[in-house]
Amino acid sequence: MSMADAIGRYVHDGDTIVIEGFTHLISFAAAHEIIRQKRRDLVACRLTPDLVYDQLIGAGCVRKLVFSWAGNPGAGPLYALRRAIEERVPHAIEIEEYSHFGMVARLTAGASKLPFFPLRDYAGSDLPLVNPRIRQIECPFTGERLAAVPALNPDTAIVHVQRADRDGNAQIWGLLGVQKEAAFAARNVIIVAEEIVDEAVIRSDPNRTLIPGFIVHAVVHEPFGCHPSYAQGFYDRDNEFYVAWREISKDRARFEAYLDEWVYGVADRSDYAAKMLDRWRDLTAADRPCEPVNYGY
Amino acid sequence: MSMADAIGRYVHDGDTIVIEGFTHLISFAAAHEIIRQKRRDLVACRLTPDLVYDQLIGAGCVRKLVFSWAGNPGAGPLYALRRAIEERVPHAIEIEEYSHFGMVARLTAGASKLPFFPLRDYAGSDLPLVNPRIRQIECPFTGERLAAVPALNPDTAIVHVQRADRDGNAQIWGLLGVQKEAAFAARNVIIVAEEIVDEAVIRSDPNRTLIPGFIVHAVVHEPFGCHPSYAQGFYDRDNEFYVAWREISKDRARFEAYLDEWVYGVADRSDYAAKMLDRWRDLTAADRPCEPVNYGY
Amino acid sequence: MTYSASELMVAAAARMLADGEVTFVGIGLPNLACNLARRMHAPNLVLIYESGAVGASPDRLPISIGDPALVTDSLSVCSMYDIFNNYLQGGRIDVGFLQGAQIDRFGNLNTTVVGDYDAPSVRLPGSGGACEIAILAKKVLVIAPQSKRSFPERVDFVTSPGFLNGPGRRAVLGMPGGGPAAVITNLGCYGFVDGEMTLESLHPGCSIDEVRANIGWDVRIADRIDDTPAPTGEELRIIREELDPLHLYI
Amino acid sequence: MTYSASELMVAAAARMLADGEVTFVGIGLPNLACNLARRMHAPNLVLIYESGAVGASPDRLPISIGDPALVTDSLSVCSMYDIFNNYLQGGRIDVGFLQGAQIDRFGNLNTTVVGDYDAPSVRLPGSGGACEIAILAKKVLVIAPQSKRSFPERVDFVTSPGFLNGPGRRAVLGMPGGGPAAVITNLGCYGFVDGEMTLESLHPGCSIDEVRANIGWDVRIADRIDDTPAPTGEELRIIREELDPLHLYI
Repeated sequence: MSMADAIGRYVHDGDTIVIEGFTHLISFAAAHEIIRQKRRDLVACRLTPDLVYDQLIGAGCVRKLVFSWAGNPGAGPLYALRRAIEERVPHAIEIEEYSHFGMVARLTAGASKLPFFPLRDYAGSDLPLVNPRIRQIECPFTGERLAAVPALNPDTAIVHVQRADRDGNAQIWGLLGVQKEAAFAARNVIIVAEEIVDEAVIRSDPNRTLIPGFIVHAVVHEPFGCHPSYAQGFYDRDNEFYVAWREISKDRARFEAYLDEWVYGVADRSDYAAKMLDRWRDLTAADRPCEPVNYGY
Repeated sequence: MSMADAIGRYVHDGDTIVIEGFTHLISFAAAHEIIRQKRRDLVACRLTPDLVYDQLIGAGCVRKLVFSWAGNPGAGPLYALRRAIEERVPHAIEIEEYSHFGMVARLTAGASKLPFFPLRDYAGSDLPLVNPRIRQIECPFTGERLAAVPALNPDTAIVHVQRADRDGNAQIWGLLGVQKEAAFAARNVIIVAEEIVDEAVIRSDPNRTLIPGFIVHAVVHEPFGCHPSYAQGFYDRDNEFYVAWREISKDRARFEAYLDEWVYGVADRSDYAAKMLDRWRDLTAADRPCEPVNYGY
Repeated sequence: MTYSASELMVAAAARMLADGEVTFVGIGLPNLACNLARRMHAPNLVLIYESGAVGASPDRLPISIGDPALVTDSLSVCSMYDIFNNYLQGGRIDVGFLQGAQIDRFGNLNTTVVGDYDAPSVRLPGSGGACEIAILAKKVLVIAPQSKRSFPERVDFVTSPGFLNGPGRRAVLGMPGGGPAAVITNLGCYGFVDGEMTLESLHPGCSIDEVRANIGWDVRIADRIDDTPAPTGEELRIIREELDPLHLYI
Repeated sequence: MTYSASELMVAAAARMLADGEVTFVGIGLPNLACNLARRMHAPNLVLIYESGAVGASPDRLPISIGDPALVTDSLSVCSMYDIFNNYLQGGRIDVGFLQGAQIDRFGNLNTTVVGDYDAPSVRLPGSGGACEIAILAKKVLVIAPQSKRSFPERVDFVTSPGFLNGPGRRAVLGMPGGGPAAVITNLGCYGFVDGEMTLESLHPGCSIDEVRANIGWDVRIADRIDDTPAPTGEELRIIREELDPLHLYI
């Protein structure tokens, strides 16, 4: 399925969405398509909003942000997000804030259809004072009081993976983040794959499969779909772009110009990748194959 | 470390132990050494007691069994266990019984030092009537009542793995069972490895590492250490022995004769393996290597 | 063509599976039924084993639920945490197969003890994953040979709840799954009406008298009783030649 | 030999790490301190990043906590579920490094907002993993340059609790971790006495007056103040040539 079709079908105005990936495997391709299709009023959930949600927020797609760490890793603040919070530009957004553990716990509960997840967290922190959805629960065995957070069950989860077959059986290596939990928690799952491989490749290493195809609704083939994020074994993170984003996002006009050139100004990800071909080449991963294992019996 | 040293140091009379492995990777080598060292009053926990705990129970090592399915998979009952329960031979044992999900939840809680784990289970079942440690908890968000089971934190977990380095960084493929949870839940961890590999092999595929070396207390090199259970990629399950066990365990004298020959009658696992060499050869796995992945950047 | 009761049960169970359904498979007859369905009308049936194998494609008959043949060439192998939390409790399982030493009028199953729990006359294996499959799978199919002893009016111990003591009780307890949908015995197939096991078809050559003689209560019988279709030659060929060539279960 | 305040802070933090400790590492100075310690006196220090990399062995300076260089050649890469549940909450982390836009008298840290939460004068990134590291790690080390603004008597928002409002409060709340053990600034090193930040050493060339001029309360001072040892030539060589050759953080 094309990314345009996948977003058209599975991301609607007002939906709760999760585009996950902790630094690694962030689907900028999906976010750009959401911006191009001018989705509005999204409830955008992610541990680290990162540039990807800074762009969605600055483009006016987001009504509410649910998150745990909102910065440009190693390069300062997310200015489009700060403009929305501090100056209501392009419009005000609501925020709902946890810590990483809280967000991990929310998706873990969502994946397994528990209504909440218990964790030893938040004691003494002011976070529960500003987020009434961080509550307490008493252990029925020890009487201890623990924190509890509610399940997060997005309408749609978008997960970029290194390889998948046509049915969406998806394999990831390197940082795994909360992608498995996000996929199982969601009503609809879009898998975006760096590479579409034969089912036999998947079956040759079943422990590597993080998401089974039968819970997947759309499979999109999108090489270089994470840039400026990265895909281990395919291309490195574009750290220079992350640093450059600081100045781009700081200035509303430059932010708009960026969208005009790299989002609205391209038809799709392959157009973007073609325009970025030299950079792609520079970022291409070195070869570090794993020692294989034997699945015979 | 030798198995004799590992068991000598980390399994004491009265300890709560877990030897995990769901059909796959069951450390019979460790169980036989526990029998040889005549450990007593163990609280033996495992989802599926299997032949391995049938032997421990029949040998008189176990005071209490904590479990969720006690049968000889595909071949009938565990007669030594039944003799203990029904006839108090060699002595009575206490049992504490859950379902698989309950045992998985108990070890999951134990691994993450939660005092309990919530699950949608046991409604309408008689299991909570005979096990007061299956309780209820109310969701602080929805008010729903869920089941809760207490954490299981054994003194020692014994986990057989396909490969580990000298520090105990341990990799498993094929069925993963609850080995990761058992190791993290335990105070002491014994890793038994089919193969000791160079650290570089482990580092070549870090996603395959289930248990990090720094939580491991003893590393034992024990090829063929699972027989009659199996190790994917090394040797097949000895299904004939599982079937034969039916008749062996049914008869107390044959059970004793088995222990005399294969447990007390051998010095250690390498002695056992040498005695079983033809069988080992017959069971040796075919070659089915996985497609490698690239960890470069 | 002659066939055994087991072969008929396998064929009848296979026909109850729809293409694309996600099934939690047990060893023995359920495994044969699922693999027969895949080769007949349901090529996209997803087979999941509680051991962690998803989309298994075994090239020999698995002897146990943790057979290495279920791993080699499967689509995914995950931890038991994932199987029970994300697959089963996560609502991803359409059909769960269960067996039982006893099954009662309301589809409750016992695999724990015959007699008193603390002084059992027979100690059975226990729940395994059966309790949660009974509670969480969207529907449950039961395969069990029928006798007065194994089909009592009330099981000695409810390991895996069916409809408990009648209609509505599952909803009161907030049980997510739909409960037992069918029981396939050596004599006939039963559905559930108002939560009660109800004879819906008789296997070729079996009579209602025989059914009554082998069940522990005054069994409910549907207004219209069909004949269970006999297994076809093709079904029997697949079962005998491809699935269970050593005739371990049939 | 001259050195920057950052280099001194890295060296001082490195010396606080014992061999074999399991540390939760942050990007920037904490990462440099951990990697310096590994090359000096603590070759068996275990480095864990909240992104999931365990026993990382990066061959370039990681720019973010999710840098691919932390994955290649690491001992283990696991999900964030595992990191937060089994490693951190599981009590496996000896030392957690934290930074903060504000730190107060009792070691409470703020990385959420300056000013009012609902109408902040500056919106900061938020907790990330800091809140739970502060609660669960056996001890916490803080590296932060010192000023009256960033060291107020009371933080605007407690993102990551230290000793809250004084001794004993952590125990009352049942917090498993030991709380802040040290704060390393550009002027000196602090320990905690009765839960209160207490100056224990002054960096070469720094004075108590300077310390007082750059802290928002009447700071407690230990009876005996040591001189923080200057970084050695070998430490500086490792920092400059091996760890941060592009001088991104020093």
